[in-house]
Amino acid sequence: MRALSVVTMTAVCLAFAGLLGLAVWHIAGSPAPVNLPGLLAENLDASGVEHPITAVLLNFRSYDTLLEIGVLVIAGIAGISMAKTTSLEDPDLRTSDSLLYALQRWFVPLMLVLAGYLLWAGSDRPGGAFQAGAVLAASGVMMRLGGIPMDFLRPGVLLRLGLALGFTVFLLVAVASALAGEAFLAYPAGFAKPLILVIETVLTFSIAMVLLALFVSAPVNRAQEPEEGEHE
Amino acid sequence: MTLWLMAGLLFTPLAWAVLTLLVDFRMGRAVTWLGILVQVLVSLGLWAAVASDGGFYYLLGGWQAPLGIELRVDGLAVTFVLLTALVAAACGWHASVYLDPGKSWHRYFWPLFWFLWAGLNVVWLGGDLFNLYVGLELISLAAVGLVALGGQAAALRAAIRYLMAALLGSLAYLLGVALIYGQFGTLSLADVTALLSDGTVAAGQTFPLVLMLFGLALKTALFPMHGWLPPAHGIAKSPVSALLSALVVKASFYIAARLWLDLGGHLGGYELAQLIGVLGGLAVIWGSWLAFRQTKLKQVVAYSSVAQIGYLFLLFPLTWGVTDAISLQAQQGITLQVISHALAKAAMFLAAGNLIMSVGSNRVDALAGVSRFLPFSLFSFGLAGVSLMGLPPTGGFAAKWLLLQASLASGQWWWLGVLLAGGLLSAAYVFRVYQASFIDNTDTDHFFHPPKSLEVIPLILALLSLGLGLVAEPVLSVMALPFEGSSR
Amino acid sequence: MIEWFLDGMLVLALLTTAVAVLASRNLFRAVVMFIAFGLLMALAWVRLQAPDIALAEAAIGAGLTGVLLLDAARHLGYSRGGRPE
Amino acid sequence: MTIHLLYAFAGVALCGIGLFGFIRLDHLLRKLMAFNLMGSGVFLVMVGLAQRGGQPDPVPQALVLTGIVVAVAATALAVVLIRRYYHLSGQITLAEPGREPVKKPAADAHREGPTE
Repeated sequence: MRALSVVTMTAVCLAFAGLLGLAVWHIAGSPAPVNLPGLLAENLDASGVEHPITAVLLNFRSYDTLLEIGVLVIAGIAGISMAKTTSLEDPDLRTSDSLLYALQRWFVPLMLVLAGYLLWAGSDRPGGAFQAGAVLAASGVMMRLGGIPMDFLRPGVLLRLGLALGFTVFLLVAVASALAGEAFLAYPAGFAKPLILVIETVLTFSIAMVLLALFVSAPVNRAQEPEEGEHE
Repeated sequence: MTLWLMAGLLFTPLAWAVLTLLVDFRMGRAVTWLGILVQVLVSLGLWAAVASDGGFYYLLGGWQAPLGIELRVDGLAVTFVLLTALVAAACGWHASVYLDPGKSWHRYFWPLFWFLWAGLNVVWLGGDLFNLYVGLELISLAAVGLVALGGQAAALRAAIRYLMAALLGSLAYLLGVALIYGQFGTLSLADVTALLSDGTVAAGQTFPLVLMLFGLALKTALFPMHGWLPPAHGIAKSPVSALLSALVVKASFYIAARLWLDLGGHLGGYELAQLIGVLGGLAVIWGSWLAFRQTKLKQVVAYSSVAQIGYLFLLFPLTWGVTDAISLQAQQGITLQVISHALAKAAMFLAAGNLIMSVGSNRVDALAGVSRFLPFSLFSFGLAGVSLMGLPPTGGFAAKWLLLQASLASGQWWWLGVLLAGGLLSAAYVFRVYQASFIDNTDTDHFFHPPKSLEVIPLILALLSLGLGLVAEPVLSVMALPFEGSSR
Repeated sequence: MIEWFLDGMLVLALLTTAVAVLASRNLFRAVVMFIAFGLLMALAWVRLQAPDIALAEAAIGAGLTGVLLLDAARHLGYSRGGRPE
Repeated sequence: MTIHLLYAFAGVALCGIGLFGFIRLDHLLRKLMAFNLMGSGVFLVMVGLAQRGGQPDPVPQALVLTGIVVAVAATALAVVLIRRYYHLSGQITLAEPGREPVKKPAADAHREGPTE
């Protein structure tokens, strides 16, 4: 019975991959009728940044990015809503490893520098808030594994402020131009570059914070609620 | 003015999500009341603006598609924006009384609630395929977070199952989007439609559309992919269940319907349309039967959602290869079905929550004798049930009447059986609950009486669902509003 | 021609590690293979002229997701079966 | 056929492998990894297919960056849920733990506040 279901599943997955491959092959046969990269290159000057991907993420399609940060914040909220509240200095979580210690001594400062560079590079070459935020979070994880307590990651008001900061700044910039009579998320003429830089900086911080909070909030509390109509 | 309304509509839910994240439950409740007021007023204003001046494309950041993201603000979209404002306001109000402020994790209800609302508006207005994907993920993750909030193992199992189904669905949709972008070089749905209609791109590549529809059907819990829905909707807190059943599953269906109406004529086919219709029909019958067999009250309501969602998928066969008049009739029927089910199901879940709260058990047979104590909640439950059955003059009746006419006019008489059987079976499961509540049970006299406001909210929603049939004409007229396409 | 060979090898390695992630009996091993897969993906993005994604994949895909899964695997026990004390 | 298209086909294969793992494996962490493999496959198709002419296209690259962040958010949420679920039930699959125990009917129902 189980063998039969494996065969069926394999057949289904093979059929799926086959159809998908066929579709890709057919589509690749003719060029796309809309030349979006060309259009992008024409409008790049108006975007305020030189790196096309940053221009797409934070100007042309900034709405996607705003919502995406929202998704990240939701994950963060769900994470801290289940977080353990008693103690972050759980001895179990501390890894007393000399290798890790050495890594921490040498790598953490290096990673902080790298995060700063990635953030700064974002406007004209590869790099940007996401990469920088991830690197920042990774250095935080390393410090955490080394046993540094990180009290600010307790589910308190500080953590929530940190989660919300990047999103709030982004949202305020978005609505400010709308109040001035332009479209939501439009940057005022001439201010695109500094505003994008500000947004990227706070986003880096918030992204790192969310990712770190999700890592730290190992959910081991007993807080729980009975199903409606069930008794404890 | 309209521009400010749009900015308010996009800004308010996101801003309130952040605000409520920063404060505790009680404060969040007060802040939320204000936010609900703002959002309802803005939604009403936008609806009125579109009703008087017609729809338009809203360019985010001032960039035109395909470079930027355009929102499609038409009559149907603003109708759903208004519906969302109504139902979410009711659920938010209910939750603010229903949830216990003493439990620390309930403070996170409010930010998730507002993110969910924001995501729903993204979907109703979305005109960009990738933006819709992000909107769907926003909704899914917020919904999963709400189901899991403070829950025990069973709630977590339901939440994880829901999350896995939602993730697979989103990925299938995204894969379809990737193929569409490869083929057309644009992500704007309007552009893709235009390229197909003027023959720049030859039709015939069905697979991307099938992939997207599969993903969306999984997220809408179409039979036989409905397994994740009853546990998740059954175990969540009642206001959350109401939001999920009334609005969240409609969001993925709405995208599927928009895709089908725009692209189905070029990329779809008769067999595909009939297949989806058959699955919808099976969902109606199988879901109703399972609803009849459940022993827990909220499971009855959850399986009833599986059945009622089935009706929606009759849109696919009834709009493929038929005349414009029949297609419009089917679309109107489905729109009414979405609205009336949203109102009725929200009423039903909220009323069910009240009933469970007062008898202290979630079993159907525990309701014995409740008819003497809770006429209001029971009455709301019944009124909502009447709309689900499709008796006149409810919105459910108007919807099914239109679908019936469309089936006959297009010669697809076999859907009549589905409509008839679905109505009878839903009568069966609603009466079963009623019968349980009227069994005279003399030995118990300890029912908890919920606050009056909790009883009023489902009653209002049920009455709205009931009255929808009487105002079907004006509600449907917004669909025919003039739509001013962008300058392209 | 040498380019095609190298890319072919990379694709082959990607698919092999992907299968290894799913097939390995030991959960811990599977996670390690998953991290290796993430690093190979970063290489693939470089070959696709997408350095931004390569950076993000290395930092997020391989790095953070990997650490997250490793930590979870440690807590859940390395294999199927009962909970560790 | 360009190198980019080769990677698109690698993405197709990854989608197939990931899908198989996703529906076949019961262990939740493994399911999650299969989901991520499938996601990588989708991203490869997206970029590889769009760049089939050999020129880089920043738009799908930006979309994939967004997609990666969304995927990591979903993964992190799933890990949190799975760990808590494991902690509360000792289970790492979605299998039902036998039939649920039969509850006593309403006879023992007692008065409860709005929080049940």
